[in-house]
Amino acid sequence: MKTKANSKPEQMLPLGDIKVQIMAALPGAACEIVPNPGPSGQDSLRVEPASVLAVARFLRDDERHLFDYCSNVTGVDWLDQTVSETVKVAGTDAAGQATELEEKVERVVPGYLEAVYHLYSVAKKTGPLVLRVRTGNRSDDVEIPSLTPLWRSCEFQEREIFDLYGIRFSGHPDLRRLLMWDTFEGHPMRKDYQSPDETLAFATANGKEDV
Amino acid sequence: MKQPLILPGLGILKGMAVTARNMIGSYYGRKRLHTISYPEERLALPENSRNFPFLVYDGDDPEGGLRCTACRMCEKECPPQVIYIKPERDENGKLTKHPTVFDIDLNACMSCQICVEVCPFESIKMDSAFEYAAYEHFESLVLHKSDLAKSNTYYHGIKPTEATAVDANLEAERQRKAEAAAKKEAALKAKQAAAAANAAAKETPPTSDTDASD
Amino acid sequence: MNPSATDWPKRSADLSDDGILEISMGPQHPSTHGVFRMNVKLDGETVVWLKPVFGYLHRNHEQLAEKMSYFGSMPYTDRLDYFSSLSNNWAYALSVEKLTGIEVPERAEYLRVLLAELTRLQNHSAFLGFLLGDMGAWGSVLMYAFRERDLILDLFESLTGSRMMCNYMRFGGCRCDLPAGWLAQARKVVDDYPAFLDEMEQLLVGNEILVARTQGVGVLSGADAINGGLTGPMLRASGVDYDIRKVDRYGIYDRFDFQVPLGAHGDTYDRLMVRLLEMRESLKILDAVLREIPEGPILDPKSKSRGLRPPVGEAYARLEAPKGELGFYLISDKSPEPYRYRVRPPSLINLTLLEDMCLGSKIADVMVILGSVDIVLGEVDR
Amino acid sequence: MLPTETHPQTQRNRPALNFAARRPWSTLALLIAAVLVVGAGVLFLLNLKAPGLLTGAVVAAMGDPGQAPLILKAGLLHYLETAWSCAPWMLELTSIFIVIGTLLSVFGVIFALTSLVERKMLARIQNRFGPNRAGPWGLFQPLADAIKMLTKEDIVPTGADKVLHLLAPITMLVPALLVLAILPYGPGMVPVELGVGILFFFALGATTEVGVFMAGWGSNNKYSLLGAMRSIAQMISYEIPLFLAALAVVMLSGSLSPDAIVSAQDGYVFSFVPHWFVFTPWGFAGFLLFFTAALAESNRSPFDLPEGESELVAGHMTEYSGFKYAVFFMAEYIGLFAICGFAVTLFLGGWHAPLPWLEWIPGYLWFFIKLYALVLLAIWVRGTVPRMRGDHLMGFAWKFMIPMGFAVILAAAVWHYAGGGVPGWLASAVIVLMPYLALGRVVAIQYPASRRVYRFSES
Repeated sequence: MKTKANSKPEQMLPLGDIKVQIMAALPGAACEIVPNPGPSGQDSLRVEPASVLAVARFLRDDERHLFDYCSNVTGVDWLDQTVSETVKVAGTDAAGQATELEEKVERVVPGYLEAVYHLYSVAKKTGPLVLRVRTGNRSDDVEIPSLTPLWRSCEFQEREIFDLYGIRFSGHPDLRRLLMWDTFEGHPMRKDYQSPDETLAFATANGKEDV
Repeated sequence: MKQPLILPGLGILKGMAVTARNMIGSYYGRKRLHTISYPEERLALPENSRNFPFLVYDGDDPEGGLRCTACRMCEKECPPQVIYIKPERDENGKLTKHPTVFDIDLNACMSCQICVEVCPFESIKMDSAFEYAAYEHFESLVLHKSDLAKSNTYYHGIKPTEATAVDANLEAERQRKAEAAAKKEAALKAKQAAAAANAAAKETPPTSDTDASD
Repeated sequence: MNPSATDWPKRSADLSDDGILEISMGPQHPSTHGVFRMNVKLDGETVVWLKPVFGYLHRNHEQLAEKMSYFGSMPYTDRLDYFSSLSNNWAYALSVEKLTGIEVPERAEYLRVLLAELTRLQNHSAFLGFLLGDMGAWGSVLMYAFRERDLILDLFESLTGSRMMCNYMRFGGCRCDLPAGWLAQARKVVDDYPAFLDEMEQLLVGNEILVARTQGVGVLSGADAINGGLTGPMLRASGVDYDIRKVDRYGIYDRFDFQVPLGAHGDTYDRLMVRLLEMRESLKILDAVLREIPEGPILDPKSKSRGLRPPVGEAYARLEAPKGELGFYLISDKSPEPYRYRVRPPSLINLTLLEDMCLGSKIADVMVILGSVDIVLGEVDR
Repeated sequence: MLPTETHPQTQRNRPALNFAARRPWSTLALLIAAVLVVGAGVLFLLNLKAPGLLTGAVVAAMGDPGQAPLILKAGLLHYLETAWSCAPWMLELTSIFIVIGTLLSVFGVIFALTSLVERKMLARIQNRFGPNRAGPWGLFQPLADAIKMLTKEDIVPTGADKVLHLLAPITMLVPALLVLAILPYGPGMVPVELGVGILFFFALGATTEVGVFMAGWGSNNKYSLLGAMRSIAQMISYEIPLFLAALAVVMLSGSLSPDAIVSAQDGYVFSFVPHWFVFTPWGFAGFLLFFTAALAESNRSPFDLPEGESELVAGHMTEYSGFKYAVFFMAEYIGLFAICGFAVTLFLGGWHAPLPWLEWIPGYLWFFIKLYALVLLAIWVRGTVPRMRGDHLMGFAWKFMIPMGFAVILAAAVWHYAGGGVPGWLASAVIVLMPYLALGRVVAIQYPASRRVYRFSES
């Protein structure tokens, strides 16, 4: 049982350096690193929808990266979260002086839809670069540019995200529903999706009466 | 340049030689004749094969000997949610460790064997009977406790090694519990003895006060 | 340089004139590998327009997984690509292990490689049978392939309990250990397999009709294949050297020396031959594993399957399934159910370039090209 | 690895096999005994009318098996004339009906048998049993299929042209049956003495295309239309090699009548190699050409493009069910028998025995043995070879088969005028081989089939 000590394939640059190179090459691009708290260590690079096409083209064509293979495109639905945090508020304490007061404030973080691209480089055999693109909110502003013109493999996957999550991909050559029939309303994989009519499903054998 | 001799049709002849070999071979030995005429000849299922779950009962009383204690762990963990348990309550409403109703809906059960893995009391095991064809969905394909309960000897019949292993660790479990009970008892006795001893010690010096302390 | 993907498939004829015959192939069609439909426009016998239609077998597996515990989804992964259930199990276990950082004992790693390679063998044999069935060889090759595949399925049944729905891998190892005599039986199957492969090669490789029907049919260049997201034997048939067992070095694949066959022309014949050669490579790995499998525990005792609550975070793990790169992308928010559970289906993404491959070919070729992509509808529609 | 001991829990529902499947040999013996008893009974009853005549004819037939059918026919006619005093025109009519009756019953039985043998042989090629549940070894399977076909509802699609839809199977079956009339089954046993049997055969062969196209066009379905268009192109382009191969034989034997062709193949060389045309170089090439074209003509395996299952569901027969589908099925098989019968007549020496000391077996048995050998060869090819694609099929016919046909005619001429000696053999062999290799290269260039070597990645 010999472990072949052949050349370890080229390691991908750490995300930080890639971000620096992107900022250098595309001054206008707005992207930030989203750390991944889990042990898998796959941090992701969030890019604003406006500059995602330029960043993606750079990542695909630049000699140092050559991410020529987009393996996986995933839609994620983040609901509105009510975040309660303590915030310093100027107020008068019991003795009448103006002092800092700890106060709990409920703040609603608006939810958004997200498309996550996992890019690989077949030429340099380097690991996944996770690209995240977020929409404005979950209702009207759900438009993000499609990356199918750069990687044909995104075509069906983006259609599936449009079908199940409702993200509209601008620039997608053939944006139709992939799995559902065309006259279907609603986007079933959203967290707040109510399936239309429960009674359609036939009753189960033992009709769930309470214990 | 010397073109290789091309004989159109030669490849097809080689292919026909293969089919001829298979056809003649099928008359000699089962390597090239691997189908069996099912209802009459049957393949012996390997021991690990799993089809639908069944409940194991010890001894010969399907009702009393049932190992299942209606803890409803399998009902919670079953992915297609096909198990339905209604635990028994004695007269003053306290849960007894016995299910009155234990149904498995074979229409949706996919024999994935997760119920066996999560059952802490080794009470549900996978059977290898697969001939459950029936005419109605709910009358005959929803197995009730009486249809599900099968004896431990039957379990030894279809899965000998697994059954002996299960019996072994049940035995070990019983012994451990017995020792634990014995140890607890011994500890209790020791505590009582100690309590009695110091009660006696307190009693001997001040004879006047009564033993209000116990 | 990457071809700019914007030049949409080259349309050969104007679709509006009346010489065009539009027929819909499927979903109920003798050779579309399950409920798969294609709307095809024909100019005479040549294909001028082709749009696949999906969704007939959509069971929203991903939404179910979001309502079920991590452990509860494991049996459902068997139903994705029901021809290689053990690879699906391993991919899911791999991504949960990456999400939670659980270690896998040595013997379990060997068991996983052993079962994954056996799955690849029986999957490629079944592929061979179906492709020849599409070409009209009346099921002879199919029955030979199924004869060998049955021996492997019997191994799976005696180990995992079911032939195709194995539900065998757990997070951190495998469910149960090998029964007595299993290794000897496996050794016998692996030793007899080359005889079947030689028989298949004698039946197929030189056959003029097969050669005429597959060489030059459904050609794909390497660059198009990479850009189209093709993976697995489809990609390697176009000459691209990309096998995830060699790239990611997951499991213990770097301990075995096996080679990766590469095609040169990227047509259906190369896809057939690459899979045949891949089977021989798998046999090499199996031979080594059967010799070196160590004793020891198969499941890390402290790894919990039932009430698993992975830490907040996300993970994407992938492996070389028989059909291509099968990946699982999990996002966890510390609750027992995954927040987002995504399967990267190789069959669906390998179909992206189906229209590019079929344009200009005959209607009989469409069946052969679809056969060479080797799709399973359970995985396409999820 | 096939332990078949039964499993404890599956004792419950174990249906017993029916008697025929359990005891095949005894069932078969019972059947044959029943047939003999019934025949003897009928014979005895008829014999009462004119004692000694019928039994005499049967005994005479037993004596000389070679001419048995003719003796029986003559005996029957004589019996009818004496016992029932029928008028001469009645006798003429009954003799025609006797011949038609025997032909239809013999080929009917062979058709039923072949539909079973095909499924059994294909099954054995594919390592499985094949039908063995209906009767001993599945012998009643054709009966079961017939009943199924007859009881199935006969659906005619709404938009279909009713008349065409009904006529199509008939126009396919009738020519196939007619061709059976001119085949020489035995010495002196040619149902219809046509001086131009070969011409008659090719004239009728052409009508099956009309039947296929009527089916395709009549059933108003896209798939069947595509199937019909394909089959027309295929059948016409394979008619020509068929004709060229037959032409060589007609040229050599100097006559168009099958009987003369069979008698031209009489006698033995070196006392054990028969004079069959197939043992001459041009004859062997001609036979291969004829048989391949025959497969294409009857839509058999490598050329079953019109009803290519994987693409066109069932080609021109998609919209047929029930009795009409059974008629199509029968037409295809009878067509195959007819064309195989013709191959036997032209190249395999009709009813001649292959070896002199085998002459005691009656001629007509030899004819059917050779015919069935070719049918089994067709089934064997069907179990092995994938289907050809449309344009390859056409290219193969026009670019390979027809040039080879001309080469065969040339080789036959050379063989004939060289007097059949060794130089003649060598010359005709060369004339056949050279185009074979050259055309092989032409086909290879046109469809580049490279022997490919596969490299492995170095990592």
